[in-house]
Amino acid sequence: MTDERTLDLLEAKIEELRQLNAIDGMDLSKEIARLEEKLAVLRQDLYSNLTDWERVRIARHPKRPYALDYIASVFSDFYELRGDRIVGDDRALVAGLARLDGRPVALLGQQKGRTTEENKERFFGMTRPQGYRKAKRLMDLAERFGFPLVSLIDTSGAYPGVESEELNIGGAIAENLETMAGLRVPTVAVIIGEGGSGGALAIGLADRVLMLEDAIYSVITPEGAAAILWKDKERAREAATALQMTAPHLLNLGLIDGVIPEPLGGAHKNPAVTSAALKEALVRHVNELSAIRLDQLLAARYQRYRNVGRYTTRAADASRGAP
Amino acid sequence: MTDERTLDLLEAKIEELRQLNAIDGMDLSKEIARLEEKLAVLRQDLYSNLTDWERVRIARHPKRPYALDYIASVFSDFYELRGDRIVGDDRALVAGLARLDGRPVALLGQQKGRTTEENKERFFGMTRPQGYRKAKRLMDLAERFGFPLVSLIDTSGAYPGVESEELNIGGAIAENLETMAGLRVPTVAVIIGEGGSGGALAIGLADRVLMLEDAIYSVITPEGAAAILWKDKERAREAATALQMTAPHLLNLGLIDGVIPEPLGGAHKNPAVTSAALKEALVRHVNELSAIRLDQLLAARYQRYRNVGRYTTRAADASRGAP
Amino acid sequence: MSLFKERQYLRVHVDREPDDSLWMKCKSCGELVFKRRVRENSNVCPSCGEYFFQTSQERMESILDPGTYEPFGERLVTDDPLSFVDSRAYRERVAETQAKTGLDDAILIGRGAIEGIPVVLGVMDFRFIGGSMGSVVGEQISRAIEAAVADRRGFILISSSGGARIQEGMFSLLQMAKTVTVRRRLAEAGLPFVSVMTYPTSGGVEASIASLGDIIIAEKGAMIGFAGRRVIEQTIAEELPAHFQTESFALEHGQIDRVVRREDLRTELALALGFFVGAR
Amino acid sequence: MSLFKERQYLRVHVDREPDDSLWMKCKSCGELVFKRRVRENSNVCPSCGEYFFQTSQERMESILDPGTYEPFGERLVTDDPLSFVDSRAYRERVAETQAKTGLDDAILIGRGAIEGIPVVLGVMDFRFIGGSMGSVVGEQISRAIEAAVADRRGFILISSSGGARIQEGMFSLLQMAKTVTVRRRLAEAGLPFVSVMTYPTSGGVEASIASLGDIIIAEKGAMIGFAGRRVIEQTIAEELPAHFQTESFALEHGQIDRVVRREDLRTELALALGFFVGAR
Ligand SMILES: [Zn+2]
Ligand SMILES: [Zn+2]
Repeated sequence: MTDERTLDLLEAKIEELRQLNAIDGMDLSKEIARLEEKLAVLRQDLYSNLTDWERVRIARHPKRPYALDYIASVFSDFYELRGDRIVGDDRALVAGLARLDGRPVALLGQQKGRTTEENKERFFGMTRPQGYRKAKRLMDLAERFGFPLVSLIDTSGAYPGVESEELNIGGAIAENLETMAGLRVPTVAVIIGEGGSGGALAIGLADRVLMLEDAIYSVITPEGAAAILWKDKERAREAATALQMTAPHLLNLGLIDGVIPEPLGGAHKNPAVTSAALKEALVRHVNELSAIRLDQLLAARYQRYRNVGRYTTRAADASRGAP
Repeated sequence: MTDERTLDLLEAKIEELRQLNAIDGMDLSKEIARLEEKLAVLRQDLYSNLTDWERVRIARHPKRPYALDYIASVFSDFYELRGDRIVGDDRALVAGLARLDGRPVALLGQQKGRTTEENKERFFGMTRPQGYRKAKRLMDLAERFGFPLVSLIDTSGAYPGVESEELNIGGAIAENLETMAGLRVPTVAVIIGEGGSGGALAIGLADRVLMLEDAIYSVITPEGAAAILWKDKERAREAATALQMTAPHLLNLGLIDGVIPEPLGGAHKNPAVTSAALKEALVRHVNELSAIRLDQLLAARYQRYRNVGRYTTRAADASRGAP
Repeated sequence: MSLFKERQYLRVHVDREPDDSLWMKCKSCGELVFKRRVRENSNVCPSCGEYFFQTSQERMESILDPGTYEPFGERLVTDDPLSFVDSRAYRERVAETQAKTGLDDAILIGRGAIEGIPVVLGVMDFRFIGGSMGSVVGEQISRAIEAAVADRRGFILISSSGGARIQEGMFSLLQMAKTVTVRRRLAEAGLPFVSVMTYPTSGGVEASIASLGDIIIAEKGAMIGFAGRRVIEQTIAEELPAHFQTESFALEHGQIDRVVRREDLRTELALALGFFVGAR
Repeated sequence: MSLFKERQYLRVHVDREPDDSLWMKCKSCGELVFKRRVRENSNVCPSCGEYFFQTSQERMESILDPGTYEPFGERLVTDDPLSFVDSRAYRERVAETQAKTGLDDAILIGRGAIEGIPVVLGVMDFRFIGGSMGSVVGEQISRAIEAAVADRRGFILISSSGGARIQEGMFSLLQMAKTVTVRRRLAEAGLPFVSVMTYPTSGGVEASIASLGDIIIAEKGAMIGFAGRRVIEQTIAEELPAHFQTESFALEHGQIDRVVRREDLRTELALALGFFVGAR
């Protein structure tokens, strides 16, 4: 099958032809139209039958819109709040207040960098304890003022490092989970790119969990799973499939509430369209949740997470008993 | 007037005479009795008319019982809990659960060291952000389980250092104050030695604030005040008097609720007696507070701190207005 | 407190020109600048951007919508509860400072609006015994918060303080407890508290009310910290980092939300408060 | 998860002597020791103090008062929700582990008493796919907590886990959310949760339920941390401290309350629980 780069080249050629057409007055319009049709078919073929691994690649695409891109396009008046009040300010997790369709919300977003500079600042989008504790602060602020909480999740995982362990990153994640489990405001989480394990879930224990169509959400990276389970990093593709980490799979498994469509080829092919779809979904879900009585909202959240898991009851038998 | 050291020497001499008396069979008992009477009078003279500065010296006396001494003698089953769950464990503030006359309480104690080794470990009794955040954790635990909170205060102040500032020591103290202001359990604080400014108050915003008779509680050390206000460190004695930092003064000013008597010469002269008095006071106050309905307890605490301060209303006059 | 007296007034210069002069000379760039323009520019030099000292009255003016400042409540003066005398009597020191500044103590409180949003605003004044917090400052902050709760407005405190008012002893220390206790009422009422830290926000003020903002904003050039540099240097033999206790140090260490230029403070506050209008 | 398979079993050795032998040889001191004495001594070598591996059943026995252990609830087995196959089928791996250990999954739960204090106890078992937390572990922890709430008993969880059960994918990750959500019920009921961390307590278990104890106790020789050493070494080029992720590292960094020897764990738990008997 043709790959993304070839299609991009073809598109560029068509554009050149179009310019030629315009300048020289020679009529290539039919040929151009035919080429465009062909391109559309190829693109449809390529993207509508994406393998899980291709989705992984789109989810990590360096041109993919990041949290701050959506914060700028979906929300208005973003007012960033920084710092955990304890140790520092983690730039890999941005936080603040913003308006969603006019309504004030508390906002959390995991932010990757594009350049080397940015990645240094953003720790490649991997959240540190400082970030989780800042998130906790925002959760508390949201609760105090009744702001719905929106999380935009995009991280390959919590930052693994000596300082992270020294600052009790596990405890920080656990505390976020505990806080979100009881938070007395509506909460919506959207995986916009990579949902990397506990580092993602830490801000994702929400009333509604949505995914962009080409986002992934997984207990471990495909590479990590391949290394551990297959003892072979090269088998990440297989791992990606086996782990069912894409949005359609997770919707099918009943683990998420909705999939937000992306343009063919991924969000970066048309960020504006993606933003519009994201905004529509966020507004709808926040509105729905805000209409629910708080005790019912909390009861539903409790049931949702209390009941997650798949197991079967074994018939009691003689082998069971005190040790 | 005779000073403490001379009296200690005299006491040692009397003891030597007593031993001589026992060994040699020569009868010195009358002379010894007379010396003892004299010693008692001198001691009475010395200690019952303590100047404020003398109290400061007793409060800082290297033999003075420290928090862990009282924890061992006043409470039973002390079960130490360590760590702030974030950065570290401050050994200058010990925390845990214990029984007071059989009743479980949450306990905070600021702990100085006696040896160089101990002082290194205990940071000379100066609490760091890690300590205040551990205290916060204990406050939350006390609230969750309904344990009364008892603070034993003994610090020259919060630890001033680069790491303290980096870890937002001011914010940590402020958060403790906010937590104690709203804590839904009875709280008792006792200044057992030095109550050094914000570093002491951080665990001292309580329903009952008591002081050992020779303890001090001040907005600044006498030396610090002398340096700032008199531009002369040598004038610490004057500062000690002017600041009214002793227990009798503060009781008189209505800022504390009770003074726990110490033996002549200070707690270290008879730790057992001091412990007994401390225990009696703690049991009494915790019992009294526990009998009060929670909403009334919180209302009384609110009024107490809302109304502290001394000011006069000025007649409105023409000089007042918009700028 | 005079802890800060000998320290460099980072970017802050008191305007000492006689009041009837229309022009002043900027100590930083040397330019003669029109005083009214300076005032209108939040006491920032229109020529070089240097910050001049701003009194509490000037801050009130530069932050609130013109004509909306409304002082309220009673005028309070300290009782001098310890009859304190150091190199001179506290009572005299207060009286002299009152005469010189026209203030009753180290804070002004008032109602007003910022870009139309009603607020209660407290502004501390460093000229009054180093902006230190004694009985009057604690009481006025409490009254301001109570007024905010009664009116259902947000509360803004602009701190400029060396810490506690030593001369009031434990009465002063307990103002930390007092302001924090009353601050809880705002939270319970679902009303926002925005704390603005300026040069300097330290000691007992930093370790109580100022650090408890729902949002904490530092003015560029602020000094933020608990212990004074000298105390730290004396206690430990550590080298202090170059930007120690500056606003960038506080931002880097997660202690504040934002750093703003003084000229932008008003807009900044309006933006922040906007989120809370009509919340809960 | 097999993240820890190649790591040294710090002070932990699986007792591999055939079950019918009365004696075993300690791998540490070389002494032949009477197996029953080892059992009675919490699987600590009576000769040299070395810790041997303790199964969940052995832990139940060594912690609860004799004869008080009462398993409850239903026997649960995973559904293999992803029909997962790596180098082999997850279903087979589970069946084989069940046969080898006699366990249904990586946890045992039960009621019992510790020095007379009624408790609900959960004990994870590292032999079962690295003690990893999948659907069954999450559900059994939830049921244990619910039983504790119903009986008004404290809950104790003894963790020994490499983290999430990869083979259950997102179902596994969400057990973190599940256990934490249910854990709140204990807090609301005013009942204590004591978390005991042993070798190893890491990944998704460390970053959820295990870190939320009202009291957190580490067994001597525990490994406590979120990310595996290898992951950290690969991500960063940092030298790891010698005691990295040991119980003393966790204590030094404020993450746990206490470190206890395995022989003392039972007494320790009784002491801790004693404070909560009859509280609220
Ligand atoms: Zn200038
Ligand atoms: Zn041995």
